[in-house]
Amino acid sequence: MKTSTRQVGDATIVDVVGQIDLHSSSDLRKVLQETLRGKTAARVVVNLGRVDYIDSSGVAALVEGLKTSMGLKIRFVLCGLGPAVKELLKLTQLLSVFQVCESEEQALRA
Amino acid sequence: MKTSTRQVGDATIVDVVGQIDLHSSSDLRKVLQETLRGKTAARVVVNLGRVDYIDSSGVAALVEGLKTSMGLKIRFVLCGLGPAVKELLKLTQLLSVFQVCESEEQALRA
Amino acid sequence: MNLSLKLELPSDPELLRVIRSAVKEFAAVTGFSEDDCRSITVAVDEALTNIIRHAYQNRHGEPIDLVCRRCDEGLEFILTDRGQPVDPAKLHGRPLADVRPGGLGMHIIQKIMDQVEYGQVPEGNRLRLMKYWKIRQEGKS
Amino acid sequence: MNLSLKLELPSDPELLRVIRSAVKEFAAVTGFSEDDCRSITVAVDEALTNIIRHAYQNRHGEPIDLVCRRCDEGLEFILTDRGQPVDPAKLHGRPLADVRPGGLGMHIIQKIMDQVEYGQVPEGNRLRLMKYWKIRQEGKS
Ligand SMILES: Nc1ncnc2c1ncn2[C@@H]1O[C@H](COP(=O)(O)OP(=O)(O)O)[C@@H](O)[C@H]1O
Ligand SMILES: Nc1ncnc2c1ncn2[C@@H]1O[C@H](COP(=O)(O)OP(=O)(O)O)[C@@H](O)[C@H]1O
Repeated sequence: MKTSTRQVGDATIVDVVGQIDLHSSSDLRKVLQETLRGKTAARVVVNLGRVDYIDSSGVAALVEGLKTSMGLKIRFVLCGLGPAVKELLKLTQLLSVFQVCESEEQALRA
Repeated sequence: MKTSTRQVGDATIVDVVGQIDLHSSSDLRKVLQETLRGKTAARVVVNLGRVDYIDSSGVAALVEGLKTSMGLKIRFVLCGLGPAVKELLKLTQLLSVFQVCESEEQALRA
Repeated sequence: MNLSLKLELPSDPELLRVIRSAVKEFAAVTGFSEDDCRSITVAVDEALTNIIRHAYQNRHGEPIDLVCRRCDEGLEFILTDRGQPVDPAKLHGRPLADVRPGGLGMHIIQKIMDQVEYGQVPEGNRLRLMKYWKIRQEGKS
Repeated sequence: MNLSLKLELPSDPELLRVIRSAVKEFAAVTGFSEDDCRSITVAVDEALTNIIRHAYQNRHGEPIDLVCRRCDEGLEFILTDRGQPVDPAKLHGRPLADVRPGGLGMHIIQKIMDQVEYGQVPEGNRLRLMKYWKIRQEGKS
């Protein structure tokens, strides 16, 4: 898994590529927490379009990001979910807990 | 691995999909031999565009097809070679032995 | 026809993607659909993750055995470790409505697999996961 | 850092794609390029194919062990079988200029791998394949 961040207007986009599992989820957790707490972006969009695997530890990193964002009143949006990510969020009944958009453009407006 | 054949003018196209290895190469061998010997096509095109793996037993099936085609004076053309197929043919010094085209259209005219 | 593959791996998270790719292909070879292959892979991955985190408390280099077996009823996975045994009282995970990080692995495994059995054998802790063929699965509901 | 994975499989061609996917991911985890991962996978696959065809004369269900190991020098694969030992006189394959089906496996293995060693151990026949890290590989030429 690799992550990188981009600034688009008042939003920070976190691009995630690869497989999120016990080996990599702590990196994702760290990036999300730093992005949320570091700058004062009004909105953080996590682009999962190139993630082909996620496990429960990856979902935990996303849930923790969501919790932090709520405390800081930052919008936290997921976008580009492929079948692997979507299925795991459904299975864990978390799909409705997150704000989820199809595309990055929608996530920037949502 | 799955194979199917189509007729285009005086050519028979053999579409191959998947991985060609010790488990599947005998099927490929059979299809190629039957196609070459069965009908009297002037040209047999093997479309390998959706083959993502080939081993030496798969290459052997292609070499045998080529030999049969030469005996029967049928044109035998390979097309759509991906990196896995191309590399193995290079490694075994067989890339120049076969008539190879980029696209199916070229293979039908070659 | 029976077909089985045994993997002996250390409890190293780096290897999880290697095991996942083998499990996914094994499920594909035995005839499961792409969706089933994907979810079966998740279940085995979560089981391995739990062994690394809980049985071995994140210590790397400890032995885990994974046997994948195609049998008459479906696909069976047997995981064996020599770490701390499971505490049945803790095994259930958290209520899903209580949204917080963690506590999801057991839910995932149980939703995907048809049988989930923890036990003790002379070699250590044993977890058996079973996924029935679709026909059986439909029959069971 | 050392990392190793052992696979115990029957001599069944159906499983080859499962082993290939594990070998490819193992090579990726250890840091080889995509091209190298692909060719390393071919070499191990050809070695397994030879064991099934020659050592076990196409009998299925016979035991093969494959150990994949990341070590200081590179990636090592050790294959062990209990079939017919190799006849060193036959091992070379055919001259490549003589175009006919078959006789290519050994060429492929030898071109891809940096070391190819056949030997006998108490458990049976042993084949050791070694691929050095790129730096070493460049140094060697
Ligand atoms: N293989 C195991 N060995 C020991 N304990 C386990 C194992 N798997 C699960 N457990 C116990 O079950 C609990 C619930 O597991 P799980 O639902 O995966 O959530 P989490 O791992 O995030 O706590 C764990 O916290 C742990 O106490
Ligand atoms: N694992 C093995 N056990 C026994 N004999 C082997 C083994 N691998 C290769 N050989 C011998 O080496 C020869 C050359 O092998 P190879 O180049 O792969 O071509 P092919 O397998 O098509 O004959 C084989 O025909 C066989 O006699």
